[in-house]
Amino acid sequence: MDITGIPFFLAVSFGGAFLAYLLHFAHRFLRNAVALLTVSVSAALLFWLGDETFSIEMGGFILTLGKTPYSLFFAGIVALLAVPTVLFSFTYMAKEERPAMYYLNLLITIAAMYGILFSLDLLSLFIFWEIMTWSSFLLTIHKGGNATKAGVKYFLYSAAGAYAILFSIVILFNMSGSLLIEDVARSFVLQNPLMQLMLAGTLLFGFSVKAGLMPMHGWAPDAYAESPAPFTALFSGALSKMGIFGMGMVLYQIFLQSPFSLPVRELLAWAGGITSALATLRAIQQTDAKRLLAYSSVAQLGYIVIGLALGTPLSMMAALFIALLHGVFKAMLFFAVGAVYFRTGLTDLNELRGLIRRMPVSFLTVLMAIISLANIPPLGGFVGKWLLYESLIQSDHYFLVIVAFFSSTASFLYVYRLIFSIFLGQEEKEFEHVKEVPFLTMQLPMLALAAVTFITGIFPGIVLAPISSALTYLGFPIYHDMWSMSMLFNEWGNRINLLAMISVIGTVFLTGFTILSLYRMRRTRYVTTKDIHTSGEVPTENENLTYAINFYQPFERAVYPVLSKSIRAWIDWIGRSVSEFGDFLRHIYTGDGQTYAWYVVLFLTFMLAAGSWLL
Amino acid sequence: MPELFPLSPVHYVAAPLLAAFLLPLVAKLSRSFIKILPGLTFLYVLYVSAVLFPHALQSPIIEQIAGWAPPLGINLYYGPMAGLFASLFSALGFIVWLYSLTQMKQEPLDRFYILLMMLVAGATGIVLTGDIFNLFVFMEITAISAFSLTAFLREDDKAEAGFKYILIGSLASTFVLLGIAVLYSYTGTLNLADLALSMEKVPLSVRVIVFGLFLVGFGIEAEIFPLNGWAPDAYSAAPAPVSALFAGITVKAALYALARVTILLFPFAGSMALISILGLVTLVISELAALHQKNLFRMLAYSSMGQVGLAIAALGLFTAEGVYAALFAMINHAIVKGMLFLAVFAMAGGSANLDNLNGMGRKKPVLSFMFTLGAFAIIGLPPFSGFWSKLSVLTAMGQTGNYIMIAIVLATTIVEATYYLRATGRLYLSEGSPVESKTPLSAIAAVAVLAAGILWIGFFPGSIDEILTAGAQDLLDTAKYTEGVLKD
Amino acid sequence: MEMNDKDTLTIVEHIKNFARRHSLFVLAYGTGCGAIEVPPTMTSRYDAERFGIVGRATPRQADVLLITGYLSVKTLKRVIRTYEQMQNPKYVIGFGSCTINGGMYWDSYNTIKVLDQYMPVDVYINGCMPRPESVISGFIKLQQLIKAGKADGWKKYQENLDWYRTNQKKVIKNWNMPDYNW
Amino acid sequence: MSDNIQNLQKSLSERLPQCSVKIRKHGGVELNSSKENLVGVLAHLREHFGYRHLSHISCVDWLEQNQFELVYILWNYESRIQLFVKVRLARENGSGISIRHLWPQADTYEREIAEMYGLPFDGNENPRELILEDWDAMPPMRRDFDTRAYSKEAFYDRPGREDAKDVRSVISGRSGEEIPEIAIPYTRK
Amino acid sequence: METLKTISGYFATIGVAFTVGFLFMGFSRILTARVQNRVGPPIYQNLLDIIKLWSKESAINHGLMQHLGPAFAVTASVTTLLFIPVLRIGNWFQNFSFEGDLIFLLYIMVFGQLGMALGAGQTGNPNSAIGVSRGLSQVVGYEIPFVLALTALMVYHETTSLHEIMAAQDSIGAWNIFVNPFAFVAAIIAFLGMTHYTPFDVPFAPAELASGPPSEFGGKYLGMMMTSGSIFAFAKLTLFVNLFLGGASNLLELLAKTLALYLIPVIIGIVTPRYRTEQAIVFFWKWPTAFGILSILWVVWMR
Repeated sequence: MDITGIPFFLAVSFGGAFLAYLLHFAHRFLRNAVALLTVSVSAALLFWLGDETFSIEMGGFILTLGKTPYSLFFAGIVALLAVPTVLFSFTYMAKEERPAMYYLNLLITIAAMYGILFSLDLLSLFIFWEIMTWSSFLLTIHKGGNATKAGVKYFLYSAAGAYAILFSIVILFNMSGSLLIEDVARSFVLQNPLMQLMLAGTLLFGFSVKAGLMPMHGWAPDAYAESPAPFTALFSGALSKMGIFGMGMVLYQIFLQSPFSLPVRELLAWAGGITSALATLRAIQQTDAKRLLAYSSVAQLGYIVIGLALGTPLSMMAALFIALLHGVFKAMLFFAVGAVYFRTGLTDLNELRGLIRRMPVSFLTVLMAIISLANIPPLGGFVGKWLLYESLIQSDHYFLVIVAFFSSTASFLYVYRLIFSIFLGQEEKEFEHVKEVPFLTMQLPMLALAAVTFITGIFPGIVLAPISSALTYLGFPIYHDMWSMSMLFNEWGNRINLLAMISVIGTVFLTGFTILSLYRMRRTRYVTTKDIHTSGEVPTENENLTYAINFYQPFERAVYPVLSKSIRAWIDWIGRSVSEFGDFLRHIYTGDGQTYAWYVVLFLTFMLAAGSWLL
Repeated sequence: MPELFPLSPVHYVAAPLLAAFLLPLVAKLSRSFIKILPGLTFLYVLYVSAVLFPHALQSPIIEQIAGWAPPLGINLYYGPMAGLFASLFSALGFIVWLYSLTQMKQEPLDRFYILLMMLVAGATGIVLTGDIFNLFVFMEITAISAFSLTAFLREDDKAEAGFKYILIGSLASTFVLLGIAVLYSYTGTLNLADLALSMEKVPLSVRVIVFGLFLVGFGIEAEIFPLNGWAPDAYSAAPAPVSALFAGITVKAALYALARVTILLFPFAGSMALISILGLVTLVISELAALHQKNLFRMLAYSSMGQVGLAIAALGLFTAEGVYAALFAMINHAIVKGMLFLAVFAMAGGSANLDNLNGMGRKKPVLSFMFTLGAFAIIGLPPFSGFWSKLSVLTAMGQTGNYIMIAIVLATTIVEATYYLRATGRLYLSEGSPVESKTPLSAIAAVAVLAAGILWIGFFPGSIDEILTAGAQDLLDTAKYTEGVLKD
Repeated sequence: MEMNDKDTLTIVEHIKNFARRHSLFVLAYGTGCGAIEVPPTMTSRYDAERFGIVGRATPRQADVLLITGYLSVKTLKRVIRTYEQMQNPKYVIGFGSCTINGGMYWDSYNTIKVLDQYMPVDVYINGCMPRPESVISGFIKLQQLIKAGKADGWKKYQENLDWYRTNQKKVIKNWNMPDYNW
Repeated sequence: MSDNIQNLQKSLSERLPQCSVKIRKHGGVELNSSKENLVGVLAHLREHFGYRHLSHISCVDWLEQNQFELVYILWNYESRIQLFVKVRLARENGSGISIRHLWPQADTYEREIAEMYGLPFDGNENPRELILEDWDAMPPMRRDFDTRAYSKEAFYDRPGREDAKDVRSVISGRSGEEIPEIAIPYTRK
Repeated sequence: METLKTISGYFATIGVAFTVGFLFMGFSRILTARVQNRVGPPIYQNLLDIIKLWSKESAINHGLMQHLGPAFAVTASVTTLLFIPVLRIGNWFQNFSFEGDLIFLLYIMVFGQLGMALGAGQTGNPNSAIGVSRGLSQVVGYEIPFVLALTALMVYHETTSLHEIMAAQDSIGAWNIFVNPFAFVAAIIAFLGMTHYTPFDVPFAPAELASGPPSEFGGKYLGMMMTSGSIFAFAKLTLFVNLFLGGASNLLELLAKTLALYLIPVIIGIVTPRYRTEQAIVFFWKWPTAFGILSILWVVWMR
């Protein structure tokens, strides 16, 4: 088999999954080694992936696989997160039950994501999409208990999305007679505009479910909160990006020529903006670290959708850049929260506190990640947001700028709450013996990703190069003077020099830090966090004065009119109503033989009456 | 054929019936024969299938009973479609036997196996026969053994369910018999092929009435809404292996009969649309009814009805793709639902509450895995068999431009996913009674065979493509059927 | 500029000294009736801010601890705690006769009588209660002491910590406070 | 008003025959109860006489009789008549009965009395310190506690006040004014 | 030589910023005192405070993050300053202003706040945490009108570079305060929030929160923060002058313009009581935001 071909690539990915599963029964170490090897080899193979396409017939349909620059970029995201995820799982999952199942599903999920990306036709995309859905569903319910509920919710939302996609696929197939995206796109433009709108609408709806776009985000908080932490990193970081991938494909490969393209994209951009704003507000309310991050993910994906929907080269660059960066820093955050959970068994922000001296590396990871998330220079997050704002302003979306900026600023609130509640505040006696997580399997993935945020902050060109080729593939004009290795330009010709920026920030920071450290160094004392000014009181050992509960009460009061309504509750209500209606329908089956006999007779009478009437 | 004695489709019916009559005698000799004989019978029938089915795919085998040529004599029509179903039935019979070896403990076992074999024989007879009265007889055989099996566990509520089944089932027989009588009075023939040719003798209004009678009669066995009231009770009352057979065999046989009769005798557009709509209604209502169901077997029963509704909806399209899809859905359903019934029974036993699944993921990992597999397959997730069947249904609908139907089917799939995943999730709940119990190998083997089928079709849907295409052709091509039967 | 015996002060230290005495951040520990005398001192009528005297709410930022009246044993513990949390150099002003000799609470079972037994007091302002004028004159006295380098209570406290601790522990039975380490 | 008090006294005597009821000179009604009846009486007053409000629990140290007297001051918002329920308890090894279940605020008063008089309350065991901190001497509000001696012993005196005399006696010595008996400082005999 | 000159330019900028910053703060204290019928401290009082704080003999911290907090703060203020063109002409006070743009400035300004918030968080003092909670909430309030105003300016001038916005206001008539008064109103109200003067000083409310976030900072840490605060005040004022008043061509002009601008929050601060956090947020989202939207509509109409 050609080792640069897609089949080999997928064979490695899927085969590794089953091999790891089988080897679990031989030895734990072997399983881990194979799992790590699988993801690393497939990540490495991405570099040598050949251009040729590959077709196979299955059930009367021709499935075509092949790579495009666009899919390669997303595959890069997957690979970038898959390796740390698997590495992080080793120690993390050692405590959990059914590790074999976990690795099987994890690796299948990863492989299915590659499959989605390398599908050139809609059906194989759908097949891999569903494989990804069920394997991630199984991962979500891995913990059992509450996770089951969350998992089912996730699956149902996903199923709604997936079947919307399938609906369109069937119709598109019927129209064009081919499943290849190119052919579909070609015959798509020949349809009447309303049909185009319907099809693109259902497709976009389906993909946006995975991306967690409001109002279809209801699964995200529960699923992210309940799934095992390493997988959550992949879930939020890479899996949700599949929705973005699909939306990009639909918008720019199929739907672009339609007369409805522009209004739909405009609508989508607003949906993204509103999603980011509302999800940010919800994130501020959360008291569970993982739920907080879940809402944050929804919000961040909202940004990506904004950029994706605007469709200017700059905005697309922004969208894809944020897609990568969000994957990285959200993975860091989920890893760190997972590390904390691993050591303390807690994710409740009201109970955690003061871990900074116990888990400094996790703290550093979270710090880097939230600086990146809050778009503060000099880390990578800033670059993405800069591109996004510039593109928004230059494409005359002034109010969208405000919405985006609002949620970006409001995101300081929840990131601060996250880092404060977990790591800062008074140290708790309960956590006295908490140790930092092991280096190789848990710290290393976190630190490696932290390094990525740092490097992309200085040299975004590393990421912008593949993005540019991906965008060129999608048909965007990318001029080579839009960016250089460490400089960005907007369409008005203004530039921002990231290298100068980091030098200034770095120099000033180091100077300030040195002055602070050296000046009266010997008279500077460390005191414990119990030694604080509390009107002269000494907090006893069991007293903890950290202010964590209802942390943003004033803010919540200010935005109460918005927060008092819930889309999720509304959708849940619909679900409940359907369920109750089903319950009601069950009364048809009374359990009484006479009734059933009457049904038969009445049905026959009805048939005969209808027949005679028709005649 | 270099056999000791010539194999013929008759053996499908004859062998189980013979074995059923022999069983009480054999039981006198040794108790252990009771268990072995049915297995041997099913194996033999499977062997017959293995030999005959490839031939049937090429050209239908038409067997005349007692040497009388049609239309005077009774004939068996063993075409691709019939062959497919007959093989499927005997295979399911074998698997259920395998499963019952250890899981079925309710005495008298000999009577259980007699009824089992009669059920299979009757259903196979429905599929094979070319004579409409014979069809009625076989239907009665099937129905009576089904009634008895429903009440086999001999508890009050089971008896009640059995009684309901008898009540409704006898209505069905009455209507079918009435229909046959009317047809006979007009045409003077009972042979299906001959009837098909002489249908113009029957006035249109009578045809409509007879169609209505047949629809109700077969519809009751095929679980069409609102005629399926018996089904939830019967499924939950019968021992699970029998329920698996209900889902896999009786319903399929009735569906076959309905399809065959409708296509041969009542090929007007209205009837097809009606069947399609009825299928959709059945699908929607059963899936919704299953949504809140706490009783596992009832849940599976509703789901069964839903799946049959899906198949009927596809069948009602009456295009080659539609029938192909319907066949695919039926096969998929027979395998998957059979497996689910068996797996659930092996895990939760007769107690059918959903809570009994709690924590099974730890106690019985293999069966839980199989259940999960089955649930995924029936929801229609790739790469399992259900996906391809559902996809073929959808494309068939798409080709006729019925986008609304597609939407309805997909929407019900979401409902289906809800309750199946709720059940799947239960498996992996942490709580649950910590009772350890070994599942016997035979049960696991039976379930595993079906699971292998799911995976096989899932990964190689092309492998049954040929059979299904031939089956669809066979069903739709009425001219070929009548010619084939009447040429001798 | 009046030089004390340390003529060797460098220019930097002069500046420091000047800044220290003209920027006094006051933490008013409002015990007893003296607390009510502080607001007029700070506000329009007496305007202590013209001397650079500003109120601060936390001991970490404050230079001057203003003890405005009698101290019960329970309060004394908090005052000591607060004093120890202040950063060097730090000054204490005892305010009113209660801090000097117990005042009207001289025979109470629960109030200490002499504050400088327990912590170093740089300036006492007598009176019961002293008026704002006296308070300001007390502050000016403190400024003079700082200028002369004599407001060195914090050094004394460091040097004689054991003595202070003995006295403190004599009245505060349950001594459960962090160590004083600067 | 006085009618009301009369009526109250009458109905109280009828309903609570185990207590002696009398009208106080300065308004209000006084009710003497025994320790055993106390909780029942208070509950009765609360439920049937509208005494919803417990204003205070006060303690009197009858050193000479070797008794503590607890005074429960109740208030009726409707009739606006204050009610004093008094109960005498043994001074040494005596104990009161907690009425926290009737009035939660009683907890504070009971803790104060327990701390200041050393009188424990059954049902309010081991209360946290309320006002004093780490007090290890005799409860300071007992009449046999000598505050001056304690203060002399515990706290440092600034030199220069050794000859301190009572201000009033100095003045009377100077002017010949007679000090009323009530103003003479209490000294232990 | 050129390098040396450039580097000395940085230091000169920082020096000027610091000096002007503390003088302005001293001035505001005097002004407040006069309004309250007091004499008030000398104008250099803030310098004395800062020197005193730096001359403190001891300092305590509760851990590395508290140690880093003031460093973050000073990084934010100095970086902001260095990326702002202080004067229109000459290259001494330009520093790095060609390398960044307004959006960068918006975000780097938050850097210090986040650092301070983290530092304050580590102290474990509940007052600090409450202050931070209020402060960050308030940021969300005032950033909205501020960004609306900035967007209006950026769109009007079709640039995100502060330089070009400044260059476009070459005559008094072209000053943005006259061209787009709505933007100015929105931005200046946001500026009130940014400066944390009353009525928006609830994060630091001394009587209520013991000065809020910095309540555990003393000695050199507080000194660093106050130093940084002085520089930051000047940087923000210069930014506003550049945005709305056409920048300045010499230091004197800059002083006059910044002082004029500075008087606005000071005078409003003297005479107003304090908003609660949610009131402040709602206020910011009401009037200034309305002005901000008007300013954008104004720009759209003008183009």
